Amino acid sequence: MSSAVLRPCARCVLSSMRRAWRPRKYCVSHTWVVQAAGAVSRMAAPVQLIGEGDYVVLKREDVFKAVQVQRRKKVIFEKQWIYLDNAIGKNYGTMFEITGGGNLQMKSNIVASAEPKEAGADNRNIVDDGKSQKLTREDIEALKEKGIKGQEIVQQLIENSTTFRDKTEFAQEKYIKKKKKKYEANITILKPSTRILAVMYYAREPGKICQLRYDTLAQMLTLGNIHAGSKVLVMETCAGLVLGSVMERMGGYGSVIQMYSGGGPVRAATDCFGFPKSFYETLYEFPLNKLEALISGTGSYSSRVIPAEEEPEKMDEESSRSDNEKQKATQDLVGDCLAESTESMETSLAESEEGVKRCEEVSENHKGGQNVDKKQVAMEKKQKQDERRKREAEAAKLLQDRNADGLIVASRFHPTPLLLTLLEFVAPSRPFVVYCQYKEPLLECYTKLRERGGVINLKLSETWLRNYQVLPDRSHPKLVMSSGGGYILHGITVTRDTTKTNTSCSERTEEPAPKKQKVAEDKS
Amino acid sequence: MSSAVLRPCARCVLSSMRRAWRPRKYCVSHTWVVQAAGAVSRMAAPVQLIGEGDYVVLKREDVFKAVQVQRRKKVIFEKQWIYLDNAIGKNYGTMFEITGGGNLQMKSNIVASAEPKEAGADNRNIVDDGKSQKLTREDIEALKEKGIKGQEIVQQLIENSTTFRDKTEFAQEKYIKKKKKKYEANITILKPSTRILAVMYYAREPGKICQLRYDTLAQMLTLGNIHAGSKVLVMETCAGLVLGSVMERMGGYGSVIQMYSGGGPVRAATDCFGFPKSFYETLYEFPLNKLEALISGTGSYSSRVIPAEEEPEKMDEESSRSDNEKQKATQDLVGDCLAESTESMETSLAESEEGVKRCEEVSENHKGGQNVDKKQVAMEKKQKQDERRKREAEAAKLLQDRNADGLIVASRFHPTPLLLTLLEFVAPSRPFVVYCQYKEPLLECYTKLRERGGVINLKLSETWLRNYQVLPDRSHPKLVMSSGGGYILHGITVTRDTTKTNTSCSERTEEPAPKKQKVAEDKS
Amino acid sequence: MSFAEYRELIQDGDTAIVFLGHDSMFPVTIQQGGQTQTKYGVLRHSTDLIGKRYGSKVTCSKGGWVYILYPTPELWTMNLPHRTQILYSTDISMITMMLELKPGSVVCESGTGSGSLSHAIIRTIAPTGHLYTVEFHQQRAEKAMEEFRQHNVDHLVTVKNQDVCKNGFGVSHVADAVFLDIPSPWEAIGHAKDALKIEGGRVCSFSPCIEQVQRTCLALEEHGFTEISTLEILLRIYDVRTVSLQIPDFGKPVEEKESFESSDASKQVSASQQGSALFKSGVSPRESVGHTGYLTFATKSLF
Amino acid sequence: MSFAEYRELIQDGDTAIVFLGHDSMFPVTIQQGGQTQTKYGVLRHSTDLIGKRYGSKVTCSKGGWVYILYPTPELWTMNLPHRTQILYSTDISMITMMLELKPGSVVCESGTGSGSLSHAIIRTIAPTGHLYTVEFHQQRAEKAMEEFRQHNVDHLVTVKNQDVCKNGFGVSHVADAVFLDIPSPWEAIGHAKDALKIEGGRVCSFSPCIEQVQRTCLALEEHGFTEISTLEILLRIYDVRTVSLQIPDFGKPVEEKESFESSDASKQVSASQQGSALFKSGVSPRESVGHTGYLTFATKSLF
Repeated sequence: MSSAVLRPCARCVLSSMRRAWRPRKYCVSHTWVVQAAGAVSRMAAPVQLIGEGDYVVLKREDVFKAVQVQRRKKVIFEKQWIYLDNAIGKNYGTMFEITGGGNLQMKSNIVASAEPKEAGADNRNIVDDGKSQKLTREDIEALKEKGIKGQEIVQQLIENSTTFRDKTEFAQEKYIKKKKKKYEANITILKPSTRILAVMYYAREPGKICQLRYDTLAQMLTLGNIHAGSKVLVMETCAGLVLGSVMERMGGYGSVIQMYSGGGPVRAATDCFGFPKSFYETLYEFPLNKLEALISGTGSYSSRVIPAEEEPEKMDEESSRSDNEKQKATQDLVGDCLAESTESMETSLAESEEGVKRCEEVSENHKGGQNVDKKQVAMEKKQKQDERRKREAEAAKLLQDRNADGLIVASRFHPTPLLLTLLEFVAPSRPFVVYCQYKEPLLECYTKLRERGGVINLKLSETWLRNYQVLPDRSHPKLVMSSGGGYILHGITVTRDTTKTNTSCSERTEEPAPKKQKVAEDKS
Repeated sequence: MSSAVLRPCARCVLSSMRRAWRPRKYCVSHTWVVQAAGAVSRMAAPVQLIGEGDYVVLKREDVFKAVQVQRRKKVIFEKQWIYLDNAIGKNYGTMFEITGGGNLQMKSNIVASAEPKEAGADNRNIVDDGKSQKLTREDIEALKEKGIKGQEIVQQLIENSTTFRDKTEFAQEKYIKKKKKKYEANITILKPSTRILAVMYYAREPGKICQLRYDTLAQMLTLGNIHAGSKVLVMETCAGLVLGSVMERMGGYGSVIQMYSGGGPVRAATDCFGFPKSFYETLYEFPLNKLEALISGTGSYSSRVIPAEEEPEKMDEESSRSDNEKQKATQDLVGDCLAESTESMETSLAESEEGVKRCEEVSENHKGGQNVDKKQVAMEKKQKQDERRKREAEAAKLLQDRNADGLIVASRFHPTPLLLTLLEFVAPSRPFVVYCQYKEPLLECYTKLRERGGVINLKLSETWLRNYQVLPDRSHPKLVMSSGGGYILHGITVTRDTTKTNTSCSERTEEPAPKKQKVAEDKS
Repeated sequence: MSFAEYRELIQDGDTAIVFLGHDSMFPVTIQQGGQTQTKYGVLRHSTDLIGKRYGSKVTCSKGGWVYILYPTPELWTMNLPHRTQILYSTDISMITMMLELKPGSVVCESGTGSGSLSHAIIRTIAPTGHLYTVEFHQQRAEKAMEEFRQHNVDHLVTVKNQDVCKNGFGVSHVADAVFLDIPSPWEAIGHAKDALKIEGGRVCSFSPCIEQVQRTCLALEEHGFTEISTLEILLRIYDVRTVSLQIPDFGKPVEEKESFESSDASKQVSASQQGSALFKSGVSPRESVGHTGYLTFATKSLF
Repeated sequence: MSFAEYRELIQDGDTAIVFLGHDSMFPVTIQQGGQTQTKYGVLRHSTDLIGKRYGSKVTCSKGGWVYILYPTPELWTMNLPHRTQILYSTDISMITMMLELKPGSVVCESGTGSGSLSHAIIRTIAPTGHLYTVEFHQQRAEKAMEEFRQHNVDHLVTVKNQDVCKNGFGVSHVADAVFLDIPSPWEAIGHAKDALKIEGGRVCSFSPCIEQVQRTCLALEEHGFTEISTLEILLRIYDVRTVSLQIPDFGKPVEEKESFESSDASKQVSASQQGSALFKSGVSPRESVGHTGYLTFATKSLF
C-alpha cells in the first residue's frame, strides 16, 4: 500500500516560518546565488501539482516507470495501457486505481490490508493437488469483465480457496501478495529524483547504465563532493543518469561539462529528471575526440580564449559534421525505440521471481511534437547549430582553465586513458571518482595513476547492499540480493611534481613491496 | 561465561541404547571397517578424561590455544603463565580459574553474570574527565596481591565507578566486558577438532594457513566429498591444518596422500588434532619434485609396481637426502619458535580492538622428549629412513593407480601447474577443490582447466561470513568482520577425450563470447 | 552405489546423475532394460550405461553425448525432488564443520524435509555413525526412507514421523550433535538437550527470521548451553569472462583523418576492435541468493 | 574557506587538512603567525601556507613535505574530533541520496553528535537550504555550533539543545527530510512527521540493532508512513598489490640437477624468483567494518 513523496522543488526560498524560529544570516553575497537567480523564481508556488508535459514516475509496488504526462496518450505500464489525463492537476504522491478503459481514478483512502486472520500452525496437512481453488479461470475472467475491481477479486479468490486457512501465516501472505500483484493495480505518481531514477534504471535497464547500482552512484556523488557552485567534468555512458544526478546535486548553480564520444551527448535519463530549462544553461558538452587538439593547443583550440564570433572556418565545418552525426544517432535512437516498444516492458525490482525482462526505451519521451513545418525545422536546425558551436567554444574555454572542481567518470570505455587525459583539467585538491563495472581495469588504472603522480589517497572499493524485510516475527535480509554493484576508484588531485623530489615523507608508494617470500614453507 | 564441549571421540561403536530403539543393519561387510579396526578399539572408554600427553585446546573468551598437556610445564596463554597439572583426570569441557602460581582450579559453577541493573537512559550527562574511577591503579594492584579473584575485582571497580550507573546499558556492558577481560581469567580445556583448530589458526596465525578462513575450509571438505573409505590427494601449505581436517573426516578409513615441496611434509597443525596413531597408518606423503618422474615413468618409477624390497639404489640416496633436508627444516622451525616466544603471543578473534598481534608457534608441541640417548637416536633415524623409503614407495604405488577419489589443494604455490599435474591421478567422476588466497590465479586456472578438458561443472566462488551478536534488544551483525576468506575453484573430473568429438551438446564452453559491442552508445 | 562410498562402475539399481552441460543435469535410476530420454536422444541403460565407468561420456541416440556422474550428496542436493525448501551445500558445509561431524558421530535432525542435509550428514558420519531424523509430515517421512533405501544408506539412518516439539527425537543421551530446521526451534531445545550425550555435544538451529533466532538463543541460554553463536554464510559465485573495453578516441593529431572516421558511428565497430583492451574478469552475476537463514550453534557441556 | 564551496587559496582562519601520507592526515586551523608540528618538522602558517594554492606540496622545516588539502565534508569525516560514534561517508552517501537531498532542501537531524553527517548535509543543501539539528548533550551542541561557525556554514544551520523524543525539532511543516540517529527513534517518529512539510517528505532512521529497527518500522506504519524500507550498506576496500606466487617444481627431467637444487630450502629464495608468477590483485584487508547500522527509510505522503 505504498504511496509516495509529494513536494515542491526543495530549492524554494526559505519560509518565514523558519525565519521566525531564530534569526539567521542569508548567503546573498555569494555570486552563484545571483548567477542562478532565474532558476529560483520558478520555485515560488507552494505545492506543485502534476501538470501536462511534466516528467513523472509511475510506481506500482516496487516497479517504477518514467513517463511524460500527455493528454490522450496511451502509456503501457506493467502490461496495462493507461491514460494519465485524470492525474493532471492532482498532487504528486497521489495513488490511483486503473478503471475500465485505462483511465485513472484517485483512491480515496489506503486500502485495508487483507491481513491473514486465521493461520494454521504449519502446513503439514496441505497436499498440493492443484484443486484447492474453486474459482475457475473462466470465473475470474467473468468477474473482470463485469468490472469487478482487483481488490474484490483477490478477496473472492481467498474465500474460494479450500486450503487458504490451513496455510501458515507466511504462506498466506505470499499467496495474497501474488494475487494482489495479479489483480490489483494501484499506481502512484511521483516526482522524479536521483533516488527513484537510479533505482528504476538499475531494475529495468542495467545494461544501459553499465550496471551502476544506485548505492554506488550515491557513493560517487558524495565522494566527488558534488555540490552547488562547483565546476564538474562528467564522462558517462549511463544514458545520462549520472549527468542528471550531478545536475540535481548542483541545483542549477555552477557548471557541468559533459564529455562525450560519438555523435553527441546522451541525455535520455537526464530528461527524465524534468529539470527546469535554467539548469541546462549551466550544462556544456565537449567531444572526446577534440581533447587532444585542446590539450596540445593545435587546430581550433590554438589560443586559450576563442570568442564565438572569431571562430575559424574549420570549426564551422566540424560542427556541422558532428551535427549530422547527431541527427543520425537520434534517428537510430527513435527507430530502436519503436522496434522495442512492442516487447514486454516491465521489470520488477525486488520481486524478480519471473527474472529480469527487457525494458522499453525510456526515451520515448523525446518523440512528442514532431509534426512541425519543414521550413521551421530548417531554421531551428540552423539556430541549434549556431548555438551548439557557441556552447562548444564555451566548454573549451571552461576546460582550458584547467580548474574543474571535480571529475566523475562512469563509462563503458577503459577508465585508464580517460582518467589520464581528463585529470589534466582538474584543479589541485579536488576529488575525482571513476566507476567501472569490472574490477580489473581499475587495478590497472590505480597503478597508472600512481605512476603519473599528482593524485593522493587513491582507494579502490565496492559497496555491499542488503535490503531487509522487517515484519513482525518475520524479519530477515531479502532473499534475493544484487551481487554486483560495480567498483569505484577515487582520490584527490594535488599539484604535480615535474622534478622528482628527494624521497622523504608525504605520499609514499602506498603499495608495499611484494612480501618477502619466506625462505622455508616448513615454519608452520 | 563460555564453557565448552566435552565428549569422547565420536567414532566409538554405537551404544546399545540406540540399538534398542530400532533394529539396524551394520556395515561390517565393508572392507574399510576391517582395515581400520585397530583404530576403533581405542575408543571403547565411555567418557574420555584429560590425560597427560593429550593434545588439547585452551579457551578463554573467544581466544583458543592448542597445547600438549605435560606435568610441571609452563604454558603461556593470554599473557599468563599456567600449569596444566590440575587438569589431568578432569573432564573435557571443564572450566578452570587461574590461581596464584599459575595453577588451575576447577570452577564449581558458572559465575553469576554481573548484568547491569540500573542503567541510565542515555549518556548525556557523562563528562569523561578520567576521574570517574575512585580506585587507583595502586589499589587494584593491592587487591591482586591479596589474592582477590578477578571476578571480585571487577565488582569493586563497578562499585567504585561514579559514572557507571549513569551509563547506558550498552555502555555498561562494554565496560564490564573490558574489565572482565582484564581481571578475570577462566580457562576451558577442550578436545581439538577441525572447528576449533580452524578458528584458532585463522585468528592467531592466518599467514601460516594462507589466510584460509574456517568457512572456506568447511566448503572444501564438503565440496570435496571427503568421507571415510576414500583415497584423497592433499597438497597444502597450511601448516597441516587442511590435512588434519581431511583426516578427521576420514576417521582413519581409506587413505590420504599428502604431496609436499621441500624437505618434508609439514604437519604441525595436524599433530594438534591428537589423532590416534592408527590414523597415521593411512597417511602417505610424496614429494612434488618426483612427480615428473612418476608420470613419465622414468627413474625410480619406471615400472607401475615397485615392491619396497626391490627399490633401486638411487631411491635410497634421494630418501636420505630429503631426510637431511627435513632435519634442517625442523631445526629452523625450532629456532624460529624460540626466537618468537618472547614476543606478544595472543590474538583475540572477535574483539580485535587492539588489532592482530603476532602469534607464537603452535608447533612448540614438538619439542618434548628430546633428551634421549644418542645411539638410540641414530638407530631410530635409520629405522625412520627405512620406513620413510617404504612409505614413499607405497605412496607412489597409490598414485600410479590414478584412481584417487578426490583432490584438495590449498597452497602458496600457483594453483594452475598443481592442478594440471595432480588431476592426472584422480579417477573420473570425482570432485576436486582448489583454494587460493587470491582470485586472479584461479581465473587463469579456470581457463587452463577448460583448455585441458576432462573437468566439468567448474565453479569459482567465495563465501561471505557474518557473525551476529544476539542479545535481548541489542542484536546486530558483529562490528568487525573478516573481509577476505579466500577463493575456491572446484569441479568434477570426467573421462578425457583424446580425440576432439564433433561438437554437440554436453559441456559447452560455459564462457559466453564477449558481448558484442553495441554499435552506438547513443541508444540510452 | 552408495552415497556413503564410491564405486567405479555403473550398476543396475544405482542412482546416477546425467550431466547435460553447464548447470544442467538430472538424476536417473539405472534399471536393466530401462531407458531415459534426454534432449540429445535416448539413453539405453543396459547397453549404454551398466558396466561403464562413472564419469564416462555416453553418446545418446541422436548422436549428442552426456556424462554419467557418481551421485555425491552435493550433486544430489542440486538435483533432488523438492518436497520442502532445502538446505544447500554452502550452509551444509558450515553445519557439518561447526557440529564437528565425522565418522562415528551420532546425529539427531528435524525436520527431514527433502533429505538434502540428511544425505550430507550420512556421508560424513558413515560407516560407524547414525542419523536419527524426525519429520512431522508423514508422506515426506516415508519418501525420505524410500530414498535412503534406494541410495543404500538406510542402515545408517532411522526416520521417525512425529512432532519433535511435542515428542522429541525418541532417543536420549546418544547424540553428539542435534540439528533443528523447524518453525519454532525454541520449543525443541529441551528435547535437543535430552538427545545429546551426558558428556555433552553440539547443537545447530537454522532459521530464516531473526525473531526465531532471538527466541532460540534465549531458550539455549535457559537450558544451560554455552558458546552460543549465530552466523550467516552466503555464497558468491563468479563467472569467468573475457571482457573487452573500448579505448576512447581523443583525436590524436598524427592520424587526424583516421580518428575522424572512427568517430563516425557507422564505423565504430571496427574501430572498437582495433582500440580495445581485453582482460579476464571474475564477474558477479547480477542477482544472487541474499539470504537462506541464520545458523545458531551452541555447546552443551557436562555441567 | 567554506565547507559549502571551494576556494583556491589558503587564507587566514581556514580549516585545512595536512596530508602526511597514506591514510595519515589531520586538520589544522590556519592562523597568521601560527605554526604546526608534523613528524617532518614545523609548518609556519604565514610563510608556508597562507596564500598558497590548496593541493600544494609544502616543505616542512626538517625537509620533508606534506600536502595541504581543501576541507571537504568527506575529509572532515576522516579527521574530525570524535565526541560520539560518527557516521562515515558510506552511510552518509546512501542517506543523502535516499532522502533526496539537494540544494534548497530543508532537513531536520537528531542527534548532531560529532557533526559528521551535519557537514555533509549542509554541503548538499547549500546555498538555499537549511539544516535544523537537535542535540540533547549541551557541550556537544555548543561544540558543533562553534565548528559550523569556524567552517563558515553557520548561516545554513541551526543547532538546538533539547531532547527530540520529548520536544521534537522545534519546527513544524518545514522539512523535506528528517534524519534520526538516536537510541529510541520510535519515540521521535511523531515529531518527525510533524517537522515534515504538509505535502510530504522523506525520513531516515539509523540504528545499530535490529530490535530498534523493528520498533521504528512499527511506529512508521502507525504514523501512516509509506515506502518503508530497511537496508544496510557496507564498504569493501581493496588494496592494490603486486603478488608473486611460486611455480612448483615437479622435477622436470631436462634439468634434473637444477631442480634438485631448487628443492633445497637454502636456495629456495632465488629459485622462487625464477619460477614464480607475478600479477596485480585487489586484496581485501583481513578485517573490515562488519556493521555500522541499519538504515530505515520511509515516505510521508500528503494523505
